[in-house]
Amino acid sequence: MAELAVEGLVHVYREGAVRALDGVDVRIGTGERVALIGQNGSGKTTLVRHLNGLLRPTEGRVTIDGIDAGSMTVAQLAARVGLVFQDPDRQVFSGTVRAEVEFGPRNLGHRGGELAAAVDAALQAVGLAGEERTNPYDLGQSRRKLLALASVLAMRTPVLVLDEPTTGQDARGVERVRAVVASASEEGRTVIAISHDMRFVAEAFDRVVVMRDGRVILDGSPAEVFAPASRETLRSTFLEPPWSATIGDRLGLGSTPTESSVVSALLDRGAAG
Amino acid sequence: MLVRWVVALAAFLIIAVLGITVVGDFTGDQAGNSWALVAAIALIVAFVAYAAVEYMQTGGFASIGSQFDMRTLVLMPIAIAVNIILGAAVANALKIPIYLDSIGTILVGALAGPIPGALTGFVANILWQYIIPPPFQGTVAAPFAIVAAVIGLMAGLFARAGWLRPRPGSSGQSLLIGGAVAVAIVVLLGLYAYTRFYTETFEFLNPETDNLLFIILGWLIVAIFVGFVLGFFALLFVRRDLTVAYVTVAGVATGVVAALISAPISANLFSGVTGSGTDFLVAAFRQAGSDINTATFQQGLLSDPVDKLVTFFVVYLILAAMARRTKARFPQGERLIEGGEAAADDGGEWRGAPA
Amino acid sequence: MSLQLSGVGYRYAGAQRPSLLDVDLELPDATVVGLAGASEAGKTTLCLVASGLAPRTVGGRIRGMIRLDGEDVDAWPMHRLAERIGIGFQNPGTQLSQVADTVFEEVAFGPMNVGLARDEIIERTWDALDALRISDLAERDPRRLSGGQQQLVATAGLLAMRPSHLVLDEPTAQLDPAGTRLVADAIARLAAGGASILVAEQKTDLLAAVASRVVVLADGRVALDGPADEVLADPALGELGVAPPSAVRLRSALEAAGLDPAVLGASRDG
Amino acid sequence: MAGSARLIGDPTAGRGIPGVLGRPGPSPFHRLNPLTKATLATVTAVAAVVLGGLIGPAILVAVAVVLPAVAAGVLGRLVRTALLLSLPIAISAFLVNLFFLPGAETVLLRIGPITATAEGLAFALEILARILAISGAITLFYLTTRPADLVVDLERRGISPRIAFVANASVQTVPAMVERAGQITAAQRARGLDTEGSIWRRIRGVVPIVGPVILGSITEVEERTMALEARAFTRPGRRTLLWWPADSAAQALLRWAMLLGLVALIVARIVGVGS
Repeated sequence: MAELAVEGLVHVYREGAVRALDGVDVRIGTGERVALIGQNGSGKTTLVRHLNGLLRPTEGRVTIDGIDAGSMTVAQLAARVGLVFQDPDRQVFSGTVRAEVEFGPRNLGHRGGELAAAVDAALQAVGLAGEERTNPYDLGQSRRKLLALASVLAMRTPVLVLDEPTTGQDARGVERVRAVVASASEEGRTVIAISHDMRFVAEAFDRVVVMRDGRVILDGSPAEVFAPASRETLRSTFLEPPWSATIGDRLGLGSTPTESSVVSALLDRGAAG
Repeated sequence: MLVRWVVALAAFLIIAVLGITVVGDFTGDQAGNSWALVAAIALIVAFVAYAAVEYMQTGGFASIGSQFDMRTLVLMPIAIAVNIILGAAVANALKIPIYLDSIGTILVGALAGPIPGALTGFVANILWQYIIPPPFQGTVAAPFAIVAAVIGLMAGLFARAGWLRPRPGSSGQSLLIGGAVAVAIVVLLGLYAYTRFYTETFEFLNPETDNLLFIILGWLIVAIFVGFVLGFFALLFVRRDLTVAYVTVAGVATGVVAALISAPISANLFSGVTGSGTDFLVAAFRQAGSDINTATFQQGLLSDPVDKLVTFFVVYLILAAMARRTKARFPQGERLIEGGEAAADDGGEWRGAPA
Repeated sequence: MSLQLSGVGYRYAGAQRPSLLDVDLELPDATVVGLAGASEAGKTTLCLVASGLAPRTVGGRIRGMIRLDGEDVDAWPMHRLAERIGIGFQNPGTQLSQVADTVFEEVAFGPMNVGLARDEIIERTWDALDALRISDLAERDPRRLSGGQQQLVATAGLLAMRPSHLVLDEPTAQLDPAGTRLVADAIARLAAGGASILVAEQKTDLLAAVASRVVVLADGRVALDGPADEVLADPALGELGVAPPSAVRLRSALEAAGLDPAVLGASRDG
Repeated sequence: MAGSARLIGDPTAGRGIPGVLGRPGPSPFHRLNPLTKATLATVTAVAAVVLGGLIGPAILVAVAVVLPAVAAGVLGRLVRTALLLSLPIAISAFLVNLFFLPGAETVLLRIGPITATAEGLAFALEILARILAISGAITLFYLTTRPADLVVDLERRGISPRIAFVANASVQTVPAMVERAGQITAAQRARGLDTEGSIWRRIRGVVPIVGPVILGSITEVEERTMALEARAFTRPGRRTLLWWPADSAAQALLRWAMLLGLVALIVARIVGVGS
């Protein structure tokens, strides 16, 4: 559905300021699940804001299916790249949950049955079905965040970008977000998420891009990025691999970013021994 | 305690008498305006006198300060910022002949009460002129602080009377009656303003006039009025909420009072020039033959009711979108919630906060 | 010397059901108690009740008894409690006083409100900044700091009141890994110094590292209560909407696959 | 409070407040008490209105605005800011009066049906003089005074800490809210809101942007309120202030003199008008 290519991207907010992005090259294929990690200020948010045109490159370019994003308006790009911001209170304004979710698809020109179906599916996915008529501000903070996710999900964009989707979520909330990521990816949509939750990153994504000071310093599968060999590079930007990876390293199991990979590595070793 | 009230009353009377003596003429066409301004000024002076006596007695302002619970106090800076940002944006950038600089004031009045509302309006205009740095600084804001205070006061009183409480699912009959009453009140206010302030100089829709400006202005007024009535009934029946009628009357009434108080200030201090879109209306009315005082009244009576009507509706929408529990915790919040709070039946061991 | 809740229930104004029921909780001196539970299980409410903000500031109705160092605090006004119990929230930005242009004034805000002597305020402010190792930020504008730094400033503002107990409601929820580490280290250091802290957290790895005791809430009631390593290894944790710490999860994954968790070693430093 | 020492470690005595707090301004005019400067600004502004005409305000601007500005070394910034602030009003004043002053007869210029008159020009200049005096006086005040200094000074003189809070917090909230509006605009554009098109589209964008600004700010009220109460802000009685701007008897005298002068001017004006 959509292939993203970021080529030689440089962004400077003000003349003379530091380069928020300092030459980023990333290609992301259709249906990929990519986690973007790094400290605050490493350029993650600046990067994803180029994908839907909220920011324009100082140098370099972004293409979507080979078309230069610079030739499209933000409104046109919004139909291709849906971006969910971190703080739901920076977007919620409608009187009801349903109206809030309808806002995005309506802006894209969706109407009638198609709109209703998209909204229903999105609410179902985040567990807010049955709350259609609720005032969004009567929901708790964590459910309001899921509402913000639904409001972009319903736009059915080929690319979905999530900024810190698991912040403030409990175990069930994280599970819901993971399910949303998985099903969107199965539908062939590309999912890109910024996250600080390394376990979530290792378990829900098939590719991890690590940023520091406006550059990509690591890019690969969770097994590659969280491998013992990458540890020092991760540390240089204050990131710790998930516990499973640390344990796997300690036991000499190779790279085991998830619990299941530790288990299978141990089973393999048992079989071999 | 008694001394403060006596001093406040004395101050009110002194200023009122002084104002009448100085301004002199209270019998002319614009007597209502002068009355309103003098009364508003006297009200403020009385409040200041009350506060001064309390300060002399106790070295503080506890009796006034304690009316402001912490939540109201935290809301006030937000309200003031909303006033200033929207007000500056409308005046400097949009150049439309309304102000939209009292949303915060009316919001505080509605949620917290008349006195906090009045104080928010007053303080907002003072800060706007003295403390807020450019580009939001207001060059002509402080003299209108009195107007803002009265707006906040009125909003607080309307909300206290329950006028902003939602009434969803009102019956068609009550909507019709309520709507008719509201339109009647607005038309009466309009007629009052028209006969008092427009008939002498401004030939409303006079077919013999050849001045393009008058024709445009006349049709503009007709358009506003027709649009208002249509929009009003549409909204009333779409939302099926009788409160729409209450909000309309509250907005228009507040607007008329605001116009009465602000016009003399604008005319005498700034000759009707405040740098916003309203200046062009003043110019038009002067071209029609009004003197500067009359022109600012005519402009105010056109701009303010529209402005306050829009503002009251915006505030009503904000209140509707706010979380119920957030509203309920403000001093006047219970009066903004449909049906009020049904207190669950408690056993004896449940208790509230210590006094 | 302790903060003790016995049989405490609490209901928000206008709510049909209580948000807390029959909660017994003791926060002794020199102890860190962790508080876990799903969203809307009552963690935040319990923090508000323990600090006295509910019902004093929030409204609503309470029952049961709260004792501070043996004294019933029911009739205490909030400003009196504020000198004994400090409470911190998850959002660093909203905890700033909005009246301070420097970190120093921000941290001194509470002691200034209490009306202490000027020298005393200055001493306490420097001490609090030192305790969190942010004295070098004293002249900075608190609004221009990172979220983690702001959270430390907010915590220093609590410490400057010299409370005997601290209540922290998800202090790291909004922070990036570096910010989380700053705050977690500060909690661990205060705990090692003998502080008495109640920390509500979704991050059970953090609780495993700092708490000696953990309480899990479900539907406003205490579901689990006991030593941290026991509660955090309890099989019921998942059903209560709490993700077990990484080490515990890994161990259960091994057990489920028929492997002996002993291969992981005895460490619980996850 | 035996438990307290453990939370805090060993006290290290002997440090004062950081140097930036209440740091004196660069010039003697900066170092005047904020209330003195505020009085000067208010008296100048009111006097300009009371005097009217061209010469009165001009002298006022020279004596009470330009002279102090030169002494404070802010004349350049003052001129830029005051002009910028009064520009929209100046344009209005000229358009309204130059062309539309009723009863004006001396025609200067005729553009189609519109005529510019000499009387209109004179009247517009008078308004402009008044506006320039007001904006100059106020601009001089805040170019030489930090808002916090005035608020601290007023609090020392006895205004309620609650009013002081509202004033300080308002100053901080305005830029914060503008920043918030920027973030919200980004979020809504990401949801397909078109803010770049026709006027009608821009108007449709007002609610999705202004709505979350206000609602989100109100949602934070609860947490801010709790954070302030948890820091004993509602305790009755006086707060301790760490520092406050210097004042002197001479300045107090000056302030009263300015106020008396203003009252005298107003009285003279009323009597003069009445006779």
